[in-house]
Amino acid sequence: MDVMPKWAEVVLVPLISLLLAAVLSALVILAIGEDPIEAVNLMITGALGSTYGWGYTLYYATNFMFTGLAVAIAFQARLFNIGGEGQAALGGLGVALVCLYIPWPHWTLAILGAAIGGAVFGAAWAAIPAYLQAKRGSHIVITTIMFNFIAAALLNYVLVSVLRPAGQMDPATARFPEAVHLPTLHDMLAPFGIAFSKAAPANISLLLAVAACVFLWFLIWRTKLGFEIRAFGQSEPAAQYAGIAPTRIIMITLLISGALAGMMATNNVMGEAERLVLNSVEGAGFIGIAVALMGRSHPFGVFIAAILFGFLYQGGAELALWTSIPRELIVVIQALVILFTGALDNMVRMPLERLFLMMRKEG
Amino acid sequence: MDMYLTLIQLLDSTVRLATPLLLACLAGLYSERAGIFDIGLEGKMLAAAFFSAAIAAITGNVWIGLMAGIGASLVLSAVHGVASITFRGNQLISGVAINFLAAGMTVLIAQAWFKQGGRTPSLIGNGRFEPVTLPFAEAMQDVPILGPLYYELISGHSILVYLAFAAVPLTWWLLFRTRFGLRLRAVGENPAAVDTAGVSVVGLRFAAVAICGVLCGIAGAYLSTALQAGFVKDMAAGRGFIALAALIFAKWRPWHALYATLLFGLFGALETRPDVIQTITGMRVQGQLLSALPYVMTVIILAGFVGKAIPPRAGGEPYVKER
Amino acid sequence: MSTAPAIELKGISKAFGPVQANKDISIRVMPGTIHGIIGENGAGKSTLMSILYGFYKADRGEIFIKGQKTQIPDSQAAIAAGIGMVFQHFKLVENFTVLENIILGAEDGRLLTPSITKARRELVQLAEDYGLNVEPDALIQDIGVGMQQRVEILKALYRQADILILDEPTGVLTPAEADQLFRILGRLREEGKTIILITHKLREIMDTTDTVSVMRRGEMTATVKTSETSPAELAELMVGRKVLLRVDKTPATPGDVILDVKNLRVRDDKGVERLKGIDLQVRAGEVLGIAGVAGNGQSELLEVLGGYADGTGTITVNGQPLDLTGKLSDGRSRRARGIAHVPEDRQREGLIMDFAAWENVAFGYHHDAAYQSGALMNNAAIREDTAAKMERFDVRPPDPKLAAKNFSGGNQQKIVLAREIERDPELLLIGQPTRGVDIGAIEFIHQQVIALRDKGKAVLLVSVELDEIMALSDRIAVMFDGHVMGERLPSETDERELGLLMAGITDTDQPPPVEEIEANLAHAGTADKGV
Amino acid sequence: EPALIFDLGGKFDKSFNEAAHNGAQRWAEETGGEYREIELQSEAQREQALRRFAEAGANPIITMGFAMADPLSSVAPDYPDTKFVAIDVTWLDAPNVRQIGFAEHEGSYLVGMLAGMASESGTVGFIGGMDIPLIRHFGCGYAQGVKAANPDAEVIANMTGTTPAAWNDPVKGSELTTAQISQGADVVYAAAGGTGVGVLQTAADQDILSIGVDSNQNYLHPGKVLTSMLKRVDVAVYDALVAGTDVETGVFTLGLAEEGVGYALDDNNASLITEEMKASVDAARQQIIDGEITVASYYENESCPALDF
Ligand SMILES: Nc1ncnc2c1ncn2[C@@H]1O[C@H](COP(=O)(O)OP(=O)(O)OP(=O)(O)O)[C@@H](O)[C@H]1O
Ligand SMILES: Nc1ncnc2c1ncn2[C@@H]1O[C@H](COP(=O)(O)OP(=O)(O)OP(=O)(O)O)[C@@H](O)[C@H]1O
Ligand SMILES: [Mg+2]
Ligand SMILES: [Mg+2]
Repeated sequence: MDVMPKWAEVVLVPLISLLLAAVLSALVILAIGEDPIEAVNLMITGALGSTYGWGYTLYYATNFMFTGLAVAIAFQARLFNIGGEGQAALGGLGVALVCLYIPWPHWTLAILGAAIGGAVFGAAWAAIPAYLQAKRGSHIVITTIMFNFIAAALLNYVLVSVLRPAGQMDPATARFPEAVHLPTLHDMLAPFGIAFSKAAPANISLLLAVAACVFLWFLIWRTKLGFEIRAFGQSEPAAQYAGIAPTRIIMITLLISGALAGMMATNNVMGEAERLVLNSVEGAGFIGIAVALMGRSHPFGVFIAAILFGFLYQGGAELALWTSIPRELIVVIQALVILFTGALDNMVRMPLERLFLMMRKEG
Repeated sequence: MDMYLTLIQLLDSTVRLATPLLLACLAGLYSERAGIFDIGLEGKMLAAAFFSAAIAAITGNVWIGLMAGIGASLVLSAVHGVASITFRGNQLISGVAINFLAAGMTVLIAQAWFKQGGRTPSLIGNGRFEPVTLPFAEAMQDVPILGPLYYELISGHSILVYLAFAAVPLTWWLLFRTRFGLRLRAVGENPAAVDTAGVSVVGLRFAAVAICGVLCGIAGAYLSTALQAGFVKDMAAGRGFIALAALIFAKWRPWHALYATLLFGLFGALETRPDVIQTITGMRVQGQLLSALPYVMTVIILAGFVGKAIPPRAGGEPYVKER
Repeated sequence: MSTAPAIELKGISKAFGPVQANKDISIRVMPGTIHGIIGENGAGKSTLMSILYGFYKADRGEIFIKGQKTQIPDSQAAIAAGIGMVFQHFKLVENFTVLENIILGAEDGRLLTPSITKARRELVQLAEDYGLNVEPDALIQDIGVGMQQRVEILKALYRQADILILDEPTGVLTPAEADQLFRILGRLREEGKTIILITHKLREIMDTTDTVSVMRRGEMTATVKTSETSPAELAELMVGRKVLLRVDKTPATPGDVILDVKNLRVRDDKGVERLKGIDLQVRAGEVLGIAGVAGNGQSELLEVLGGYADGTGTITVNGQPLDLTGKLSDGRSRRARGIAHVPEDRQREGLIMDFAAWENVAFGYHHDAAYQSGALMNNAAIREDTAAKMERFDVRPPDPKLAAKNFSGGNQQKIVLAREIERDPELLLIGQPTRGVDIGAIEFIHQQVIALRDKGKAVLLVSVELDEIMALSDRIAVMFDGHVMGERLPSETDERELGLLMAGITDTDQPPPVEEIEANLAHAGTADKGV
Repeated sequence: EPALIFDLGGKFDKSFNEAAHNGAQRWAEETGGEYREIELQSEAQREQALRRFAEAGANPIITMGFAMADPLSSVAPDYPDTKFVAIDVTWLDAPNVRQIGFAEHEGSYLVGMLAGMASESGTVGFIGGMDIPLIRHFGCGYAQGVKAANPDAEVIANMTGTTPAAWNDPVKGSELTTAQISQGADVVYAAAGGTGVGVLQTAADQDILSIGVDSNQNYLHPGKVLTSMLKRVDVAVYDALVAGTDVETGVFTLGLAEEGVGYALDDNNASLITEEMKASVDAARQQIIDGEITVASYYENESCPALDF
């Protein structure tokens, strides 16, 4: 009994919202004395105008897909996992250990090993808050915030005092061996005769992220577990009536969530930096929250939102590179995009609905 | 070391660290008690910290600065209100957006106004809140036991600290002893009950969000004009999130909010005094472990002693009567 | 006509998006009368009353109160016009006290204490005037629904309403509570107050109203004097066809014992014992009805049997014991043992309101092999199965993809029944099967229960409706305060005897004085924490 | 056209990056030249910025911070005709990179001596930003200087935190300062970026002495800042810009001898530094240059003889 046709809901509403955000951003750019049209131009060509730009956009998007999915799956069970940041950081540790201490013969095996390592470490970091939520009723929001801080301290210790090679000032691990070097989009597309920028960091873990989106879609909408997670999220009393154990669902959901966040490390740690540095997650865990919310906790929505944020990141980097616009402008633009597409969507939807209702009555 | 004096110093530091948390926590309490979740506390504090410092720097009057800080925080509150009350948008998203908006805008404007790299000039003289010396503090200074307690711990804070502590009983009274409080709590539990009783849900929620803005404004001003003498980018440094954690910890109750934020403040104070920890435990605490300590302690306390926190029932959901 | 109508509505229309809930409705209600409104689920009754109360705004139409044209843009205006409303789903703040709920929005002055003092005084007066006893300092979440409803009525009276709207007030009340409610309504009418009563129960209409209006699909189809009509006529006006007002059933032919409960004890999460040693048996091919005032342990009985509360004692099904604690004491294991369960609260437990009908039909049975293809769920198969079930159970609209929340109460209940009964269970647990459901749907639901019994299955029915218990059961057990007070055959008992048993009085030949019965009932009421 | 890549702290961090900014500005004002710049926002942008500037023909490209070493090692070989200048990097094997390291421990040693001499209580403090080896390196040199001036002195050291927020938390900086004061410290040295603003402020408010870092911060609270440990990033950047595409590559460590590090003496702190203090510090400076004193480096030893972390 929807008022609007589905295409309007899925395409028109976000598009108009984005437009509004763009208009407001343009005003801000004008206010700081720059040319908005040129800025937009620069962002679009910089992020989407070349394979190089795409390479960075997709690299960032890969990170956001993992963390966005992590938040999204937890949301399906009505759990608010703010701990993506810490879980991804621990995932980085897992990936680093796997890459450094196992002599991988080939990257194909290494990426599997690293994905498992990252997932296990990320899941382990989610396990304690999950257990506390399920068994002791400790609020997941507080515990995951705390675990982000604890993760930062732990990684600091590990990188400064344990894994840092002697004589290196940089608090980071040694470089991973050449054998675990992941193919970039350049390497992957070359056999097909497609020239893709060599310099961009987007790599095969993009496919892993896309696979995770598809996998999660199947999990949520096509499996018994997903059915149970959604049911639990909608109504705990009903779930109990149906014989769905809350403890089990909370644990499993948050472990999957933590594992997804941890797998992000295959992209930023293994694919890009090829070593583990301090603060390798750089807020992607928090962006994941925005991505999941904007993607309405749906894997495909997350996919789109992640690309949008990848675009903003890369476009913003180009802007900072070629203009004197302060980098904080990008943060403002992100804020406006989040606000208009995520929170003020009804401002667009309500008049549209009225319009469609009128058209229906006349038609 | 003089254990008593050390204790006083520790508690003194606790009070300073707890004050911004307490103000933000009470701010969140009003909003969430009225059913509007607010993870934008951090952003509001930051915006207020900037505008109060900026205007205080320009006018040389910290009170005008405070008003400006409150005003900035109120503007962000209004955005949150319009998004989540008027347009029934997602409250979490709106909060996230506000945090980003504040983080970016403060630096952008600071750079445009002062060209000091997102900082304000240092505040001097009347541009900042000076410590208040309470009556007889000087005279009592040398009285054993009570002297240090009164002089060091109770006296000598900025006026905003006393304001924050006074806000606790005031909040309690407002929530539980006035008509406004009754309605505010009701609208967070069951807005339909308020609506059918002939009271405006929207009006109440906007009022709550506005109070939240005022308190966040004071919290931000405290950071930049009382604790510090100027604004530095990102200076809220996650305190808004810790305040949120404290709010859940306190189960949305004013006095518990005081205890929770004091506890967080104490952990923060202990972190600055590894020597005290060493004296008490007899162990030297390794640096990174020390940084993690407040958070580890919180988790342990949460898991061990605090039961399930049940949020206001209508929290986070926009009030929709027709769809 | 000399006096102006207390309420006159002219040409009220209201649409929710594409749904036309009210179409050009006009109605007049004379002062000092009780006016009934009946109609199928989703006919638009609640919507119309919500408009009158300013909760919704009409798209078109005019409202006259006592002859004056009145704008009612919000509830404030309705209250000012002297209108009070008791909603179908109560609008109370659960963790507030009774007093706080009553004064909410009608406080005197900015401070609470004086308001509360004054309200407490007035409450005593109101309670005396109308026999509306409540505990002013009890929390809403701790009192029974009957008491909650009294609070709602007091809320209206405290605001000096002289027009009172009650939307399905008896849906959740016990017969005794309902009787008491109607006594109160009678007294209010004597005071000159005007009352609008929405109900699905024709007997209530016939017993209490002066006039009655019938709604169908958003339209007002008839308004008649109660004295000039009959239940059968009303039912037909409502549903558009003849309705059987009695359940047609043959005597039972009970077989082996299917369910055997011995010394069952249950504690709730506060540690209070809610079942204090229950013994029960249900045989194949019979319906055992459990009568009782809500909150006397019936819910806990269903929960333990359904696998989502722990207990002690022994329960066997077909001679095999059931786990009462631990991993195998859950809904899934129970279903595997052939126990189906229609829970008391369909919206809270039985359905996921945001799930589509087909997902709800799989709900609880989502492990069924027929619903899988490999590691994935076979959604197409579930949808097909759902369409078939909806067809057989006459669920309207028969659209498997529609979300549960978009079905009317009666149709929601049919979805739950279709899911549970079509499993052909050994034992059906069924709680409050027709609560809030219109008479057309009640007829259908009763037929399905009897049909299952006639297939030789065991049915355990829990209902607070004595009519329903009497009509469906082959044997009746009465529960009070966690005990079974006794068992009766429907043919050898009557409502009076059952009512006494429900009040905890076993010596039904020489009942104690009325005060003692009421005290017992009040105790039973407070034991209930919301149904 | 040269280019300058600031580290994550941003060009207005009041210390390290800002010094580079000042050096570049000075060059621009004096020569009327122009340069490109970017403030990094993420790790992945390090390599990106290098390549983009290199591809656009920027030369030389100046990078700030040790974290650029790794991306430089992969980018520099791809652009052999471009000169790179890497500040705080000394260990790369790349022919077209000018690598400049600073002997921060030596500069810190000198300000440590001043602290040791200025302290009346015999207790001095050190407040670091994020706990990383570089900051320990600062603290270690400082502690050695303190002990050299006053062997009985006690050094209290605290780090602000373990996340990047530790660079921008003046409130915590204040609280740490107060804590050190209550433990008896009457001189504190802040090596903590924006957090240091809070340290210097609180020291001034509570009437003890503070020591600034990287740039000359004496002017922030005249008469209250004992001195600042200078790390002449501005000079290094300025020199590189002046040399332009002819900049000499190789590894350069700028210590006391090269005037790459030092302590600040100006009108603002003239009254705080007595002749004796100046004399003994300058003597020590000469001895270090002459190799008569060696200041132990945390980098080389992974531990500090004068301070536990
Ligand atoms: N808040 C609402 N939003 C959208 N549609 C609604 C809403 N409330 C009711 N409707 C629609 O209006 C119609 C009339 O509903 P209403 O609640 O008035 O029925 P009713 O006669 O009270 O039914 P019942 O006997 O089940 O209580 C329904 O078909 C329903 O789809
Ligand atoms: N918010 C809503 N949106 C859409 N439909 C609604 C909404 N609220 C109610 N309805 C529909 O209105 C009709 C009547 O609603 P109502 O809440 O009165 O349920 P009901 O049929 O009376 O069930 P019950 O008596 O058991 O509560 C149903 O079709 C219901 O699905
Ligand atoms: Mg209704
Ligand atoms: Mg109904």
